[in-house]
Amino acid sequence: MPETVENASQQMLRERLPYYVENPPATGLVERFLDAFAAILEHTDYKPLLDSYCRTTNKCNRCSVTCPVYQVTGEARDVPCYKTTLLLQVYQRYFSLGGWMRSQFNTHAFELTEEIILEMADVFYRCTACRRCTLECPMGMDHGLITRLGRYILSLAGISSKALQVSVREQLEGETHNTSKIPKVAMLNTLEFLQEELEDQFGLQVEVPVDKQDRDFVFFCAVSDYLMEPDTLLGNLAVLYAAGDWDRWTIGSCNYDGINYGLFYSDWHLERIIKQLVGEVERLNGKNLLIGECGHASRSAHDFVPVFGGKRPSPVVSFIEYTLDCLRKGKITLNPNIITQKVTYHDPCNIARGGWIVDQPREILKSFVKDYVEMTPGGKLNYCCGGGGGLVSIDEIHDYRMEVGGRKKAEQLIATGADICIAPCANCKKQLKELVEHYEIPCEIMGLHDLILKAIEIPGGKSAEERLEEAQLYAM
Amino acid sequence: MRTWIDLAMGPLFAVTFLFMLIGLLRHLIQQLDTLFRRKAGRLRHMPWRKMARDSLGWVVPIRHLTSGNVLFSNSSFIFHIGAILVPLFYAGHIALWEKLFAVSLPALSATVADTLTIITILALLVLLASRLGNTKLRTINRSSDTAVLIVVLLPFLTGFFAAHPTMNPLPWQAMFLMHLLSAELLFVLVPLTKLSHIVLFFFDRISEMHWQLKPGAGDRVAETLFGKGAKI
Amino acid sequence: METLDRTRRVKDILWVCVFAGLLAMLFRFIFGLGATTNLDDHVPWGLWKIFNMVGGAALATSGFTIGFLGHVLHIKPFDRLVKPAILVAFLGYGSSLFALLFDIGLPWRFWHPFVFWNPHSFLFEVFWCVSFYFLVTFFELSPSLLERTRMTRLQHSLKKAAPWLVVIGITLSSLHHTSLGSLFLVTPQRLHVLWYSPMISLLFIISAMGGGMMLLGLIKLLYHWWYTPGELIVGIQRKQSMVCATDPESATDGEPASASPLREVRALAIAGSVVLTLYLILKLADLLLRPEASSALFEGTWESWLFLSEMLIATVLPIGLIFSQRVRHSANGLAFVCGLGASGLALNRMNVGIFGYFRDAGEVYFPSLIEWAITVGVLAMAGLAFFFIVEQFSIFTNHRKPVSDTQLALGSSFDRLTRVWNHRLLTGFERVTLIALIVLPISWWLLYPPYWPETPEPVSPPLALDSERDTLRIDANRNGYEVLFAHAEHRQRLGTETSCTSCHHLTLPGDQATPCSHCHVAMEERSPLFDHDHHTAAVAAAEQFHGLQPENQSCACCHTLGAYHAASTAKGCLECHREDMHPVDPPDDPNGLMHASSYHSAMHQTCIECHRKEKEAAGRPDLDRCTTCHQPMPGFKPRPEEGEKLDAASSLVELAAKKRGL
Amino acid sequence: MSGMLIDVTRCIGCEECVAACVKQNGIDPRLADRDRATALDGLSENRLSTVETIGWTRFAKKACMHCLEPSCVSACLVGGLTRNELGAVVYDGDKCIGCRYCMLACPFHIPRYEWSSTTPLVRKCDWCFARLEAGKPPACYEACPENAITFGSREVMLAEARRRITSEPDRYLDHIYGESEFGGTGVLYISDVDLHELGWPEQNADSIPATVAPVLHATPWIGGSVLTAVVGLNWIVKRRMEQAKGAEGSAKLPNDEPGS
Repeated sequence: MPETVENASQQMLRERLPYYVENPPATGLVERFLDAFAAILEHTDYKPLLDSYCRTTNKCNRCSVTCPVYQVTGEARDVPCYKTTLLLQVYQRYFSLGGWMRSQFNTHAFELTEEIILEMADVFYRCTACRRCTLECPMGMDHGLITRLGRYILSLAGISSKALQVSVREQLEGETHNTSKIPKVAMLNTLEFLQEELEDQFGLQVEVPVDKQDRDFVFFCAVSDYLMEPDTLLGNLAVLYAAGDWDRWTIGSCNYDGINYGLFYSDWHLERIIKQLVGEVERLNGKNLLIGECGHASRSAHDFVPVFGGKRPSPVVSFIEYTLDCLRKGKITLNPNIITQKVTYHDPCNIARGGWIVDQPREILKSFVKDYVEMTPGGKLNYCCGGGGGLVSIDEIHDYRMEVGGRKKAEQLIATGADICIAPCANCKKQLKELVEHYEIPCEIMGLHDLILKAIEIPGGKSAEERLEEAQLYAM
Repeated sequence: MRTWIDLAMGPLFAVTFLFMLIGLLRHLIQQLDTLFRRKAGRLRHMPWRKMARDSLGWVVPIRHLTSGNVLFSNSSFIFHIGAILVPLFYAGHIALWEKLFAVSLPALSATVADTLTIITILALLVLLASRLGNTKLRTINRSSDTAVLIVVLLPFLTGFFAAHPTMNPLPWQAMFLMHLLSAELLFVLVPLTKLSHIVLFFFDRISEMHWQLKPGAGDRVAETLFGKGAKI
Repeated sequence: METLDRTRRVKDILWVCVFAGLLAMLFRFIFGLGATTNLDDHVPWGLWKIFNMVGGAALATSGFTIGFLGHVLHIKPFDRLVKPAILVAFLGYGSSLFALLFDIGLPWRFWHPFVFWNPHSFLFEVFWCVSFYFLVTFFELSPSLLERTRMTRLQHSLKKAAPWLVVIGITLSSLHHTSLGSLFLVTPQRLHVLWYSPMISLLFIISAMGGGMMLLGLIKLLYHWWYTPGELIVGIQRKQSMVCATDPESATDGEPASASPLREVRALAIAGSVVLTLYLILKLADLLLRPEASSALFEGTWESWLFLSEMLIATVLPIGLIFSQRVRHSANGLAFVCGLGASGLALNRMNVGIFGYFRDAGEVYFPSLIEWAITVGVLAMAGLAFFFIVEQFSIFTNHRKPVSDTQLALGSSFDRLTRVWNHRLLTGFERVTLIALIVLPISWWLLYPPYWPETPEPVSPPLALDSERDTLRIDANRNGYEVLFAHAEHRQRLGTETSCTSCHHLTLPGDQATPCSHCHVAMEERSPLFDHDHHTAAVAAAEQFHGLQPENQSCACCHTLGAYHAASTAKGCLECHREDMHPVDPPDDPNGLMHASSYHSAMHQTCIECHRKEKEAAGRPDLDRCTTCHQPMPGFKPRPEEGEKLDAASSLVELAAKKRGL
Repeated sequence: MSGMLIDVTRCIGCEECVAACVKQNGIDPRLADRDRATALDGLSENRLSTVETIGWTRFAKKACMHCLEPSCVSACLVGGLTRNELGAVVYDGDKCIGCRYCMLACPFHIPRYEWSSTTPLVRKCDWCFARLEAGKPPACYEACPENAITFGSREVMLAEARRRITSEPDRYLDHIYGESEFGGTGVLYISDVDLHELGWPEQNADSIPATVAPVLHATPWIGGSVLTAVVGLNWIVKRRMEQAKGAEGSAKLPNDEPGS
């Protein structure tokens, strides 16, 4: 495509928002923004939401007290209510009767300018949409939802994080249909590697069921696990084998990526990804979706498969729920005296804030970990790791994530003084590892199933102690 | 003066009170309409119990009063006690409700009503001060936030003076007229400003519902903006 | 898109009328007929019964006339007008019956005429025919309403029954229109002679047929003006109108599609004016046959002017105009003619039903605000129903696709220039509730009925001439029959000082000098005695409440804290006036606010009791008869205009004077 | 068949009869007093009889005339008003739906309506029918001090009226009002003044049901004739169209579109 000469607004966009604009279209930013907003209000049903928020904003500043970003920076622009007002002002001025009337009568009413849109883009991408502020707001305003809507409008207006945009394009329109461009071959040989690992760690001859029809579970995990977190997958396989459910699950080969970046910034992509997942489950005629250890993948499946999944959406089970279920039924046994270090648990926002997965991992951990310490504030009100909402995949804002986003989480980790911190979410693990590195915290970040892998007893395989000695021998 | 009072007590009261009732009813119906008509098909997975527990948590917000901006939250909570009890159960108003709705509510004794009114006025002043004093609050406050506080304060102040002639600087009829007019101003502003949280407060956990997005909407939006078969 | 704005503005106005009407209906049921309407015993039938019912039924006759021409005679342009005619008939009769619910005193007994019969009454016959005809129109309309449902079997059977329904409809209509007319036969002397004629039934049905067709023409023109403006411009060969497909049916007629609506309206107007000429001839014949009517025509009274204007509007003007070629071929001309015909018919019904009775009723009736609100509200509801049915079902056009005003154009409707999200600011729901929010409070203020009735000025008691103290001449109702009360003689006979208390209540301070009429102010009603201003001044002055500011503090002495404006919270009189007030008339209001009895009963109570007791003792049997005290005043001259007819009366005066030896 | 004779020359307008009527019907006297001034002719829901006066020298009691062929009975569509065997026109509140046609139909303007109530009924003098059944005369008859009102069977009253007219020819006009007016009424008046002055309708008018009867009996015939005419026309036109259709072969019937 010949390098067209870029007009002023395009150049300004390139230098103000370097990693948020791929190729800025020519027309004015304000018109694009208002067009996008009008189209959204017409076809989706956000209008009642914005109406009721315009009516009940109380500006009482309670939400700022709980926001991890504001507690660190203390700036006015980080108050969640301020961010929401930016968007609500535009809605009230251009899309409500009162706003139109006010603009007719007083001359200096609110007018949307490019500067305000840029400020919106900057502010919306500082927030990780961890929704801690929603629990504190007396009027129940969900600033996470408004941030998402703001990003959605910006994405339609041409401003959205390049990293997310590229990976979603690959996932939806690329031929590998996953965010990390892992071809099917690469996935299959990772599975072979896991089979060998199982064999030498447990001495089991098993074959990972791929593309099997009419299974109870269709397994989806964050596709980056195939590359970066093999032992979590190993833990998953171990649990499945130990529970004897080996023939009740399968992995789809056409679409094996549970990641859904649409949840962070675009309903349109969210829906199309969910439709891909549901399509895969229907192709394999599976009963339910089994989601691996990934915060936003499990939430986007759990919350949005029923919404976009058509008439009879299949139920969604998180792997943590599945493991707890097996533990309770005694299908798997965990050796309690393997893990000696001090262990703590970090609640990924996407699964804990809604109160879905909070006590399950704790029950599992307490069953086989001797020294377990709880983070304060733990459970539903836990702090965000700083990398949520797709910020972790933007490397350019590494220092923002370290200094501002993850500061509170780092203090929490130091306060617990744990050796191992369990974070059942790919993004959280990546961010926490960077945090640990940045603040030199003597703590190791692992997935929940990495720990289970160490302590699991598989009948017919090597016992947990033998594997522990082998690992220590190997380490020396 | 007497004619002004008759006007304020008669037709003006009827019009503004009715305006408030219908305005709040309109907000209520719009919320219910959104809940049951627009999102009808997608409400299977609404965590109703969790929503009820959270919003009830705000009616008796012990957990919330100890965290965050303590002064602001506590004075707001105390203000709300007085602001709800006094107008409804004050002896003078009981006669009004009996005339209008033929319902006889139990009346507050005079001393209790007075102390509650004083506490409410003080709490309001604290709220006003902290809204103006706190820099963070001042940046994000719209002009209507402070104005609404003053509009709420006026009826309590004038009502208190009207009820206690000894402390009343103005003649009784003037103070009574100001009490009526300020109350009617409050009635008119209730549906138009954030005061409509009288009704919308009970829907404060409604944003759970708004996560139930509309299927197929994304494609139509993209089609509207970029035409058929738009690429990301 | 602009046609949508045109209908939307009309719908907003209709919604305003509907909400005002709903509130008026609420008041009608809460406060009853008396407080909300200007009807009274001399004008029993008012706006709802005459305009909505009689007028509404007359204007909605298009159903049976077009049914006759279209379905029975299969005349060319009318057969396509059958469905709109049925819709107009259904909505017309529906709104009339609904408005009737508010007119009859006990609307929850509307079913009584089905059970309790009185075949001798015309209203019985009207009731049966109108309710059955309403059912017939409903069944005739339902095939087009069921189009969009899957009940094809029901639809098919209804279509098969259609011709029979039309026939029954025509007979029922002819029956009830004649008896609607003969309803007014029952008032020979009350209805003005111009309209009361033995042929009134025939006149009613002929005028109804004419006016009904004119109204249908007007409504069809309005429909096309709203929904397919393109087609109305005759002569300009417009291609398919941009909003919705034109009438494919008419296209195949070989006529240019754009001319078809006018052709049908022209046929209606001509047929209507033919019937109206027949009506004119009958009317003139009726006038000639009844000499007293033709003489009353040119007396220049109210009724004669009303009659002439009615004939002018209903018959002479439309017939005259329809002859001119220019009017017949222009949309505005036809609309004017049809409008004239319809309004002339409505004026005729109002003349017969209301204006004709003024002279006999002796008072002029003008509907109250609530009556107007309910009438307009009911018609607005019919209008909104018309819009809804016309948009959702194919009534005027034959194709299935309904025209709806909320079509969502796929293109974003955000107008870049004016930066306004045009006509999406308010969804339909918000728009209607916003109108309610504005209209209901204001109409509450305007429509709140004054309580029944403003109590009339009390008749002030007579000039009792008490000052003379010897003989009192009390001319109670100033009719020349006065009472000669010999005050001195009574005092003499009953014992001088001790007898005062038998008539006066001397226990009240300063009672001696005050005349009776000082407290007994009203002739018939009891009058309150409590004087508020006197008390506030006295309380402030009295040292007992020393140092209190008159303006504020005196209230606290009687009223409870806080509720100063309510009389109910005040202390009773007896709590202060313990000793010096003894309640003559037992206080019936709880806090003892005293009322003086009416002057009439005050006088009679004291006098007649003694007279009855003393009758035997004094040996005068006629002591307690009215005429003993009430005598015509001497020198009473009957008012001059009575003239000689009353010579017998004057003899009576002398008779009485002689008897009293004056 | 009872009758009531009212002698206008004897009546002095003391309205004792009205007070008795109010007491008998259990109406609050204060309301009656108020309506005395407000009602145009003194008759209202709280005052079922009144005394009309002319020049304050002539008075006549005015209430329901209890006609022999009452126009209100023929008008009421639910049969709420009936004339019973004693000749009194009685109102049945359970049947009435409040259409108020009787108030329009009565030539004497007598029926009154309870405008101030939300469940209104028609109010009218019914000759104290409860007393009549108990054999006692109406309350107004007993209350009149000047016995200007006499009550008994209608023939006796007519005979009494003629006796009085012949005995004092100069005192009375030679006309018994109510003997033949509107087909004869139960209440008869003899007076020295033409009653039209007091607002009664003209003297020689014949009964309304009689004048209206011919039109009433004609309605079934009108209905039948219209029905036969339309059916006949329909059949004729249908047949002619079949022939036309038969002649033109398969041309579509002009009115054969879906809507017909």
